[in-house]
Amino acid sequence: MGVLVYLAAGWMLLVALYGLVTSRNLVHAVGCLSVAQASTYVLLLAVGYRDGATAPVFSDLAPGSRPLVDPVVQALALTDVVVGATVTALLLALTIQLRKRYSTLDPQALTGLRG
Amino acid sequence: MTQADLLPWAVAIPLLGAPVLAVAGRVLPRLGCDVLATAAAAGDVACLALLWSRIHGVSTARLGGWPARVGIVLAADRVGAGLALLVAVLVLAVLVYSWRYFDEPSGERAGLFPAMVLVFEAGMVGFALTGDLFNAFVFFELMGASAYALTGYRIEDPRPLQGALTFGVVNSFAAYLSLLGIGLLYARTGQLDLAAIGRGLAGRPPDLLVVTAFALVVTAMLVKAAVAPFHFWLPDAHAVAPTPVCMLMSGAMVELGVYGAARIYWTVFSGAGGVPHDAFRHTFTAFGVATALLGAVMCWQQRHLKRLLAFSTIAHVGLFVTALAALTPDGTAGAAVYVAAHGCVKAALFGLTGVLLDRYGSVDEHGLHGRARQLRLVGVLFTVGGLALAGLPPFGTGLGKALSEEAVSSSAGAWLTAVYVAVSAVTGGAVLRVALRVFWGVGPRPAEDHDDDQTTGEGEEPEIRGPLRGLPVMMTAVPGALLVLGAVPGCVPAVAHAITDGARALADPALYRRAVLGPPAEVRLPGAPVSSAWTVEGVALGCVSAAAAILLGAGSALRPLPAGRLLRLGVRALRRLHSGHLGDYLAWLAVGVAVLCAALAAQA
Amino acid sequence: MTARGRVLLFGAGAVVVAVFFGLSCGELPRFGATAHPYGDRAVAASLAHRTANVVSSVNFDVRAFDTLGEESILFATVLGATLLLRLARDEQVRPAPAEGVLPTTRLLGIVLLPLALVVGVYIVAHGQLSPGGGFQGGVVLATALHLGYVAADYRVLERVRPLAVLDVADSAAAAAFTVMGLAGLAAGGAFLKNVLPLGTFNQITSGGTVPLFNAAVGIEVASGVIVLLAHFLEQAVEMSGPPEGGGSAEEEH
Amino acid sequence: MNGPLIGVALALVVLSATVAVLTREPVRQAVVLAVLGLSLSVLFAVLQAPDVALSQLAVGTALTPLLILLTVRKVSRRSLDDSDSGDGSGDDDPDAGGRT
Repeated sequence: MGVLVYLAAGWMLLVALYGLVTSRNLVHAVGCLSVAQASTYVLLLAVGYRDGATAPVFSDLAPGSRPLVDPVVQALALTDVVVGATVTALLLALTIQLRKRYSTLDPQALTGLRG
Repeated sequence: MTQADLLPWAVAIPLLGAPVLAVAGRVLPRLGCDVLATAAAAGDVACLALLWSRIHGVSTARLGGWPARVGIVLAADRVGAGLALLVAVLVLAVLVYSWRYFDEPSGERAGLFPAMVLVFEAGMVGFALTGDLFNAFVFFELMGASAYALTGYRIEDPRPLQGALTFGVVNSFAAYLSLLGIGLLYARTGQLDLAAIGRGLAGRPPDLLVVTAFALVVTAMLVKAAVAPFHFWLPDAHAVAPTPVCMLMSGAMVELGVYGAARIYWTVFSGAGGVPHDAFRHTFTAFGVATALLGAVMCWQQRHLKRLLAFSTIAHVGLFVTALAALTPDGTAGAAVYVAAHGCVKAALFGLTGVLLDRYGSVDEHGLHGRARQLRLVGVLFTVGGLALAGLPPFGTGLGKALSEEAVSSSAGAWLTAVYVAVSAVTGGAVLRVALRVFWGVGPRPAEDHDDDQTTGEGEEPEIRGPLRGLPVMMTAVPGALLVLGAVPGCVPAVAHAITDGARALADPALYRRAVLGPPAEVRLPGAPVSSAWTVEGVALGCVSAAAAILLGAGSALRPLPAGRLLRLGVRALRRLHSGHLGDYLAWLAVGVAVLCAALAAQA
Repeated sequence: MTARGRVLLFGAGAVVVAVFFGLSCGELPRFGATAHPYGDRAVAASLAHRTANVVSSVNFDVRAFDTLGEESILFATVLGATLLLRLARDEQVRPAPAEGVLPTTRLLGIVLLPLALVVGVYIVAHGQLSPGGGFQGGVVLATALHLGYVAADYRVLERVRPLAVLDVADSAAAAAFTVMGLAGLAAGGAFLKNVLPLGTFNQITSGGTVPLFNAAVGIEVASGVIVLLAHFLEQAVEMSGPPEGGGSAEEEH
Repeated sequence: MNGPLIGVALALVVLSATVAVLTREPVRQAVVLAVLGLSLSVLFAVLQAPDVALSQLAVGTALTPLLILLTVRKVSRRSLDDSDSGDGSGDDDPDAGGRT
């Protein structure tokens, strides 16, 4: 069961890159980017997991009574979730404006920048 | 104010200035916003100049009072603080340059553009000063987010939006790759501070996880530094970004990618358990030379001025990476001087291109042929900039090139000196060709070759309404000042010595580790100083490359250079690779990571 | 490059990267292993500052500089969206038509809106005690406010959501985070230092500056996300773009 | 007890991620991304990370799909009120035919 979780993160990244490379619609590409980001959450939290441990919150738990999962990776994943949400919002804003100026959203047809 | 205080202040000033400006922009007139923005930028320059002058080894600041094992420690040696100072100086220059140049939105959005520039500066300064790997990822994303919005600023023109979107997706994907690498390193060492990870890796011999983690983390740095084959996004983003943003991106942001790669290798992976020196040296010399040659060839082909300067930046990034790949204090010192001077010169050239865009609404070499004759001063400055790019001796770029050539030829091979001279000559020659054609109308008007797969500079909308009024004085004064600043390292030996002396600290991971992990005390730099003076062959090589640039520029301005059929086909194929298609760039990103992993693993 | 060529190129690169990543996953510590040195140090630091939720302690006390960077990214995105989604010269704004709503939806909205707002405030306030915090509570508050749009129509939402005030609140909260950090520098000698009295463990006032940072982040995220959604809604609901092909310089070919 | 639960949640995440990537039409992709956000929240809860699960629920399930749907509405709506030649947003769906 162990290494499977890490491999799942790798799979999600590469399938998201496949979606990005073969995308025919920029909104779909931005969605694939957020899937690629989801792979980082899975790897970070899998690295921090501990068998038989509980969440690192002492609101209903006496400190030291039970083994705890790694709280640092959770803080990193939290920061990563925020970064993902903001970058997705910014890229979607660019996509909206791009659609107004080009009649299509297919990377194949965007021929403004070449050479 | 000890150094430990100056470090957080350097990041806090722009982070405080941006929200204040965003709010003040609603009430203050345009002049008020500009004064406020300039004050914040000047304050940051003062803070970083003070910091840079006081650093003698590595100065650290423990944020929140926590040691490096638990919290985040800001650690700056002369190179990191020097790069942050370069960023601050360029931001100040850009804000002064765009005083009356920029058609900012009025009404409640008046202060937003300078506020975004200040956030961009905070991201770059934070990235240069941080000593924590995940914190570097956060500032990498902060730099990115503000750069995407600034690049796509002109929403009425379709191309900036496409350039910004490509820039955003490629850089963000590379950042997520590096986060996977950070996850691997965290699992192995249980640390996030650069020095602590380095010490954690030293316990075991290097295995595949270390090589893969290094490749993933350094990929994001190489994408930001636009090293081939990760460089495709840069010309698209530069061709379309507003001129002040181009000045910042080419002048400082790209160089931060090179600094990030060097910092991560020296501090984390250069020890016993990391990537062996030979593997790094051969791999990154190959990447550097490939980038330099590709950048030079593509730079010579361009007719769109901003793309031409963007490919020139890529070529010079290749030279910086080759110098750093020598893994000697001399190489680091040469690269540091070269980066400092190149940043100023390239920002000046972009500023002058902005003048052409403002006057004629075009940045196309063929379209502008002979039209800018009356802009005498701008023409002279543009030519001086071209000569500086070519490495003419009194300029800092000449000194940086000389020091890098000396370091690289002693460690890797004399043929690399030929690469330095050739690349400087070709890029300098391209700029001189443009100067001669646009400002002096030399030679026949180039024939309209209608191969449609080329971005022309036509039809660019001037970035300010009503270009009938006179040229704002700042739009020539700031580039002039930046060119003078680019000459300072070459002319004033004390400045050159300060840069090179500090650069030795980057190549000394033990010193960095002692400063960050040991008790908080000022750590002095031991060892013999690095040579930073002009040498005879340095001056000679500088003159050779400058002369070659003049010959190439003047020659091709008079009549197009003869090129063999094979060369022309090869160049056409190379240019078709730069297709502007997002999928292509990401496919090349995957290939680049694969090549990096394979090359490092083969030699590890 | 043709589509096929692109996929082949990607395939070659992806296979090599997959092999390297797969092998290095094999060398990672076993999934669920018990050795988490940084985690143990973080728990010790959190208990030293009497913060019950260790993740909030790491976010707002031990590694607060990361959170400062993350909030600056959110602030940059709100500024960016305001810049990018501004009214282009060839566009005009049409006020949204009033839409009828089922009485049951309206009732549900009226009941749920205050409830959701209270839950959001609760999550922000108890950030350092129970799971949640400034960011999660802020997003709950932001999405809760849009119940007004669901339960009524766009005009009601515009009345409930004063954009100018929210813009200023977003900037003020971003500046407040940095100012509190500088206060820590002035008082305690280190940027973002926890200088306030730590209070008693598991109480709402425990953790020194952690609740304050939580509140600042809560306000910034709530107002930032509302402003962000406002720009997207304005684009989707109100703005009508230039006539097809008129504004765009891209000719059809 | 946690092992099989993690396995199920992980399978759900991987499946919905793959489907999200292979769904070319943005509106359907937004729905699948919401399902992915939900399954990620479940996985994080099972991995004992309540904070991240709550923020993923708020962002991945509510915010990102909402933004995508608003973008799609703006994108398809633009061609609706412009190309009043009446073929609706058909022309806007370039990959209607070539489903890869």
